[in-house]
Amino acid sequence: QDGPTIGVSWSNFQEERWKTDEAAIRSALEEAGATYISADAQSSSSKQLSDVESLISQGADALIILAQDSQAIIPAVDLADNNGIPVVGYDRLIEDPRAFYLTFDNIEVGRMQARAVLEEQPTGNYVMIKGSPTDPNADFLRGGQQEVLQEAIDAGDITIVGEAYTDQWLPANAQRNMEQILTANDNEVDAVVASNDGTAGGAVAALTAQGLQGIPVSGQDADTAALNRIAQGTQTVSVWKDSRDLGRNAAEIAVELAGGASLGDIEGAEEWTSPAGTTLWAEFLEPVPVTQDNLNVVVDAGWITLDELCQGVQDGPAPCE
Amino acid sequence: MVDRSGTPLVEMRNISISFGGIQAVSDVSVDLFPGEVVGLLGHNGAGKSTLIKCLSGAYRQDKGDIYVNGDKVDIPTPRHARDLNIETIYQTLALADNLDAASNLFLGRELTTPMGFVDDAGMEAATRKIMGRLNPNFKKFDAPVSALSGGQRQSVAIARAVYFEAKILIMDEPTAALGPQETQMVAELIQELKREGLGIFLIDHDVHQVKELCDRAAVMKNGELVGIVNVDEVSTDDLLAMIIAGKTPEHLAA
Amino acid sequence: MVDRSGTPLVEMRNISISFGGIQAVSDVSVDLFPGEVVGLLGHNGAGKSTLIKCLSGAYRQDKGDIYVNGDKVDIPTPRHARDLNIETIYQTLALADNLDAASNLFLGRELTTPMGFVDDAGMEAATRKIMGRLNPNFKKFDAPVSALSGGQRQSVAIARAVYFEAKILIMDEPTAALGPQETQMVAELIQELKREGLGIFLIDHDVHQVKELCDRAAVMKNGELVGIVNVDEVSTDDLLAMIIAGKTPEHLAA
Amino acid sequence: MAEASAPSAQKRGNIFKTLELDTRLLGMIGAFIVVCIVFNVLTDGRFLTPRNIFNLTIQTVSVAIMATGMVFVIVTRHIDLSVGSLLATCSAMMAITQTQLLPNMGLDFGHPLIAPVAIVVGLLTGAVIGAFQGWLIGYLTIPAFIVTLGGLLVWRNVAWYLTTGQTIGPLDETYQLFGGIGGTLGVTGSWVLGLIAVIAACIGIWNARRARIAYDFPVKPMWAEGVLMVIAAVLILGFVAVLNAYEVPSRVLARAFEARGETMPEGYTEGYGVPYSVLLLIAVAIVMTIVANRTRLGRYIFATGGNPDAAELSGINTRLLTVKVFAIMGVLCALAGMVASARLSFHSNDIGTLDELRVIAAAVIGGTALSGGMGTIYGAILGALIMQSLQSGMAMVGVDAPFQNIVVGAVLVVAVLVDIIYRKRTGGK
Amino acid sequence: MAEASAPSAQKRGNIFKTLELDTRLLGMIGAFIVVCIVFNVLTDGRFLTPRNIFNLTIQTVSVAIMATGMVFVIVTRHIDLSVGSLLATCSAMMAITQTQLLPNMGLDFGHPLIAPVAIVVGLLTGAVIGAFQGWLIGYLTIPAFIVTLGGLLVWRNVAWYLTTGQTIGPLDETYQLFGGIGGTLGVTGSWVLGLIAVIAACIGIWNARRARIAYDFPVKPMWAEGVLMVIAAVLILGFVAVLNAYEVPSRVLARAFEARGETMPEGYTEGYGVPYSVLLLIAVAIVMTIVANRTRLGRYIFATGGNPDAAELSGINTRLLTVKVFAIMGVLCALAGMVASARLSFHSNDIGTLDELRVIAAAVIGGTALSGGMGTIYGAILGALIMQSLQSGMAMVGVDAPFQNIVVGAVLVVAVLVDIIYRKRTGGK
Ligand SMILES: Nc1ncnc2c1ncn2[C@@H]1O[C@H](COP(=O)(O)OP(=O)(O)OP(=O)(O)O)[C@@H](O)[C@H]1O
Ligand SMILES: Nc1ncnc2c1ncn2[C@@H]1O[C@H](COP(=O)(O)OP(=O)(O)OP(=O)(O)O)[C@@H](O)[C@H]1O
Ligand SMILES: O[C@@H]1[C@@H](O)[C@H](O)OC[C@H]1O
Ligand SMILES: [Mg+2]
Ligand SMILES: [Mg+2]
Repeated sequence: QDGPTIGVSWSNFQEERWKTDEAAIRSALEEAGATYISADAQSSSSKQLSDVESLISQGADALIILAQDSQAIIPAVDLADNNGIPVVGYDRLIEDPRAFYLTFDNIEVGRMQARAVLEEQPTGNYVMIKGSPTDPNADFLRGGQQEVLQEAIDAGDITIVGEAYTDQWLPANAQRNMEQILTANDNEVDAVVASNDGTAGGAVAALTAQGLQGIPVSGQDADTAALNRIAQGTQTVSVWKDSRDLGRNAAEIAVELAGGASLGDIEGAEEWTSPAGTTLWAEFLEPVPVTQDNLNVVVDAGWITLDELCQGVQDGPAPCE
Repeated sequence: MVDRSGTPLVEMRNISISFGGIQAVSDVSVDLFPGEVVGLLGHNGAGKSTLIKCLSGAYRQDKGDIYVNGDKVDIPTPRHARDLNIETIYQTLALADNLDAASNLFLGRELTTPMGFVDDAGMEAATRKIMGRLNPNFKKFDAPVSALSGGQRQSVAIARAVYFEAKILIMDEPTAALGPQETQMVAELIQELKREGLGIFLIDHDVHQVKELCDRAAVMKNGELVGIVNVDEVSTDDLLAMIIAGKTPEHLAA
Repeated sequence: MVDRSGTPLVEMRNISISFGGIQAVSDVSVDLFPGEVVGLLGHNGAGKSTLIKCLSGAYRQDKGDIYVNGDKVDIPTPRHARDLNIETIYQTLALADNLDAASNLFLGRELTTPMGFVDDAGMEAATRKIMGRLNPNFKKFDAPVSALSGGQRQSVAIARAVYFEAKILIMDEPTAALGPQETQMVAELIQELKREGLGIFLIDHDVHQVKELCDRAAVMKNGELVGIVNVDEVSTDDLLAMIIAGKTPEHLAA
Repeated sequence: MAEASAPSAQKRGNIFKTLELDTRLLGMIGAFIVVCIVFNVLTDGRFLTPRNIFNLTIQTVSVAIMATGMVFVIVTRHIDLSVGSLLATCSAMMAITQTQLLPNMGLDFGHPLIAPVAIVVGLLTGAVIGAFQGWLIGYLTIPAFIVTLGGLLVWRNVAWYLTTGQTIGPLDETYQLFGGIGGTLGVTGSWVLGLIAVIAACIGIWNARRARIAYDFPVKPMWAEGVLMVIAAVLILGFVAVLNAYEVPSRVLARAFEARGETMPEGYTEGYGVPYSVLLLIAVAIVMTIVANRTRLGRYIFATGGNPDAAELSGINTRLLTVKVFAIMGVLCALAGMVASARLSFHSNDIGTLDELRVIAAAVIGGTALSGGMGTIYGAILGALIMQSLQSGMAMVGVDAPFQNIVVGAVLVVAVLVDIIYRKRTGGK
Repeated sequence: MAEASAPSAQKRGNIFKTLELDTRLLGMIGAFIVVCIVFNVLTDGRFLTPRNIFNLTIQTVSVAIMATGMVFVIVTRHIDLSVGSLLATCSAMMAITQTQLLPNMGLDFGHPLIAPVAIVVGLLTGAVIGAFQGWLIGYLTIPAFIVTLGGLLVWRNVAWYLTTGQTIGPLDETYQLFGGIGGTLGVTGSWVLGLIAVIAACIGIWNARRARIAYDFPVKPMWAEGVLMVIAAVLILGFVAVLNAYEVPSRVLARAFEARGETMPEGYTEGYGVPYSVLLLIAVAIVMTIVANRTRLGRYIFATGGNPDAAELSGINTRLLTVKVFAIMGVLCALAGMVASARLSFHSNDIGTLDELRVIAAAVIGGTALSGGMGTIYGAILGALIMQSLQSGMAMVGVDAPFQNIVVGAVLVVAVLVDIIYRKRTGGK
């Protein structure tokens, strides 16, 4: 093959969503005649640096990096730069102007989660199920959620009665935390803002045990199981970051950059300044909150089959009726 | 007198075994007849234990063959030795320190209740009986053997080997740690087993005891066989001379 | 004859120790003078090893006191015993199986080069010398002691205790696993150490040997002291009677 | 039996001695009670409510089931780092069997055969993988640490491939009964069960006495046996009473009535009783304890752990034994996977992550010595319960996750220290 | 010395025997070479390029440094699960010392004292925490597994609190020199170092011979000693040559010239040479090997591992020894943390995560027996290298990410199996 070789460094492939991203990147690269190579850092920023070194040793012409850590990845960017290889920061921020930043806006994701829950349940006791304490996205999300809820909190409409990080984003940990919060509050809980679909699943399992299923619960990633829960009415919202868009865009940008384009040449690129003050070229994709009102979106987009979506749903919302 | 006209119970022929190039046993042949006690003598490190471990399945000889009742046999593991009715008291005793005396005595051959569970009470009862014969002072039936004195441990190891119906018994310094009374009881036991027609290999450093208990004595030095003699035809000094000098006086060869 | 007029080298007074409620040693008193060998006799499990372990720092008595050279001492660990020049040959030998003979012999007291590194060559040379005196057939200097025969291991343990300038030597069945020649050499060694003025506690089941080597013999039964006798004044049968029956014939009490 | 850490269980207090209770057990129960009381104070009495005790027991089940198997593994001087991953593979097999394979073969969703078939598939998977690892360890003599470290990497990703990385669910309704709160015996059922257990315990104590008398062995005084029986009865019935006292939330009841087209009578209440998952754990505990103490297999496991050479020389096939031990571990991983995924009501990719540490820790806290030869099943279960109480208690107190971990780590060490000191006090030298 | 797994190293081939090379070492090197060759074929020769070899060595350093300490820990029959977390705490201490504490105390960024002070703080932290854990284990007799499992939870989160969960950096420039590619000896320096090493090796071999002759012990024939010296020289110089062959990218050189206001001559090249981090590892390896083989401390470590009771009865203070061993482990964690964070040029929260498994695996692959008493420093380093080669190699072959892990797991097991089979073939019974 004479097209460029694109190296992708994943942070932790075990999380459900990345396999869709991978498929999208792969197929876009194939279209462009490029070769796909990859490595999985298994949640370790040190391993990720080694991974990038070996991707470069293998002759990658451009890199797509899903950074485990937004700063500890900088030596990898140095290395790429020294060898004249462009870098696309994928989904998570890389705090370095030499990397192109392509993402969904995570703070916005947090806002969308809180907004959807607040709309359903404008008053009462809230529980915040946060992400992994070691993932910077967890705090971005939490920040966005707080922005939306602040006003209602200040007004005394809602009270946060429980808040917990979820080690490793594990659903089982979220379930246990939710159970303990319910016990501590004698079930006086009216809404749950969970930071992704896995933790939402754990929270819903704990709620169901108390007959509380049906109170508003948020999530993100549009996991199959979560969309099914939305159809069933046990989850309110899953913020859908269509990773196929993200993947395709990343692949296209990487190929362009490998061909010698400069960061600013990329279509849709804008200059953006990170909270830490780094100015870099970025492109933001719009996340879509999926609720019972717009479940059609995911089916129409071919993200999920109607069967999967409506499994076990009786007289649910469109398109499951 | 032992009848040595039939097929021997055990015949070890030209056994050699080495560890890392160093010859521990070289070209040793020895046989054993039913109702006979053959003593194995030799200095420390002469190769006695190594030799009999080939018979007990703990080691495998590099060269040489073993015949039991005239049939050539292969003894790759201790289990195979048991199947051939060969029982061994190892010099290191080979006890599971965390288990009690009864569990050790029946290890690998537990008594079971009709429902297939191990019958601890039954085994303890049997253990009390046999230990009474070997060591009347023994009372620690519910302690792990790690809490026993050296001699008590040795008694357990002896009991284990003699309780089951062995045809061939290997005893590697069985009385080394025993008190005088306990030693005497083991000596009587050996006599009794001999009468029952067992063949016994007895490794012992005490030439008096060997003269008293054994029919023949095989002496080893530095891994080689010095000679095999009828104990009736030699004095203890002859035996000592063989062990230390490593030569069989000509008039003695059996 | 041993001079017993001065302060004894060691005095153990009214020592008691129990394990889980079972009395292993109860109220035993025994003393030892310079240049004297005191034999400890008794059936298996009588409490001999447990008693001397209080002196060697391996156990701590529940009751009773120990005096060394007339001073009351506390021996909480084996290190304290070493500091009092007490050396012990344990029945279990207490060797680090993964190390070679020289490393075991010098364990805790390694020779070092001027730069502070352990002097392996020097220790091996010293080991060769002393083992030559104890066990002329011993040649395995670069194998871990796990590869040694039972008697070879025992030789290493003996060498370790006698190499350093002990004042008090405890030997728990030192010749149990030794061949006749090796046993003889240890016997000679004991005589020599005695002449040098050491005090020796010797645990041994062989009453002949005790009569030959010891000045006095203390007999224990079921944790209690039966009596202490001058060996010159008793026959081996007297000793056996004490061990088995547990009573000192009246005319014998020392 | 001697294996129950007898060497250190000496010189006990007088009553304990007469009752012949294991000081090790008492020490651990003591440490556990301290933990509970502290949390109860910190949570204003919420920790020791029936509801939280109920939660605790079901949260413990999955790890506790595996911990019983880990006891055997560690007693034979091995280790198993692959349990979390193996759990994931078994869970994935069960999930795809029930949501994809069987429906594709024509069994509709909700068909009563789905759950049992799926479970059998899972158990087989666990047994085969476990046995395979045991074979590598026993016959090819590769250290267990290496084999199961390899397994940790391999099986987690095999699970990933089985599900192509997707969360699978919702799982079959019957299957979900094993998840905990969704499937309980109910009040009456639980009382019946409790009574049966009390009777069985009394018969057990009595039979043991009779056997000793038959052989003329010394026995405890009658009153001591009586006290033991009463203690057993109080513990069993107390436990049932607590689980029964946890009432089904009225919302749940109301919905149930609604679904049946009835209306709920005023003031109607219902208790949960013993969850099936806890029942499963109890069954596993009993079977494993019997295996440990009353079968040859168990005897050989402890003998091999005490002195592998002696076991081999005694004619025990220690290689095959290793295969069996790891096969048992595999089966228990499958059971644990069933409980874990039924509890979540779906199979997620990362299920069981880090469970290897929890399971080994439970066994070690429970007194299993890493040097082999010593350990008890009940100890491992208590260990799992202590670990879980720490974690749940912290979650309830509502401290930060990072701080929680610090406290859990510290309390873990202190709890074991308390146990050690207690045993030194009461035990021998 | 006997500790080098002598019991199994028997009956060797003739040449090996005369050369007195350790079959264990040869087996592992064999397994390593097989891994390298296979990957080289699979990657079309990219695996064995100077560049990748350079990468491999610097990737290995951090884990290898800790693995040398883990050998001591495991040899004394303990385990340390806290190394990854301890690394994180030490790294956090060093990071905040250099970016916050010292600058606040008036030392400007870039001040030459910053790096040394920060490193000393880190080493102290490691030593103190390690010693504390050792005290809990040695004096309070809490099992090492429990103490260090607690440590795993505690220190990771202490690190989190020290940095309030933030990534800290960029770190001091001098400090970063220890990171790998950023700090190398250069071509000339490396050759000089290589020559010194060769001379030292020859003198060492010669002195050992002289000592044996002095005591009239048997010695190898002269030709064998000569062959050994040649082998040593070839290995050392070959390694230097490979690292020198990896050239600095021309962009980097051009920039450097530019910065100095010069222009780069046409065709100018420069090699990297030996990185400081690798130098550090070599120094650690030498010191630890000397400690293991030539000091009392090392002797006592192996004696205690071989038979703790015997060691105690021989008058060794095994409790204090435990404290020392864990303190050494702590210091090595700090060194490893220094290398790891310097390499990232930041301290990140997740630094060292799961390193405990890697480090223990490296030691075990390197022949350290979990049952104690046996292990070698060079083995552990080779083990770390094999692990790293597997991971990097798999990443290079370019298969699916989950599949990579499956292969790494499987190859790990196979590599150890190859080693075992090789040793059985050449070794004794
Ligand atoms: N596993 C082994 N590895 C290496 N060498 C061994 C091993 N077992 C025994 N040897 C060596 O083989 C020789 C014979 O040992 P063996 O145990 O057979 O002697 P023995 O005659 O029984 O001596 P003892 O009377 O002391 O018990 C000794 O030199 C011993 O060091
Ligand atoms: N660590 C221990 N724990 C429990 N009981 C012990 C322990 N050590 C010894 N005993 C018991 O104490 C008693 C005395 O044992 P000891 O070893 O002192 O006997 P001994 O006289 O040396 O016997 P032998 O001649 O067999 O060596 C025995 O009944 C033994 O079972
Ligand atoms: O999409 C989420 C991602 O943004 C976060 O970083 O990790 C968990 C995922 O669910
Ligand atoms: Mg022998
Ligand atoms: Mg004794």
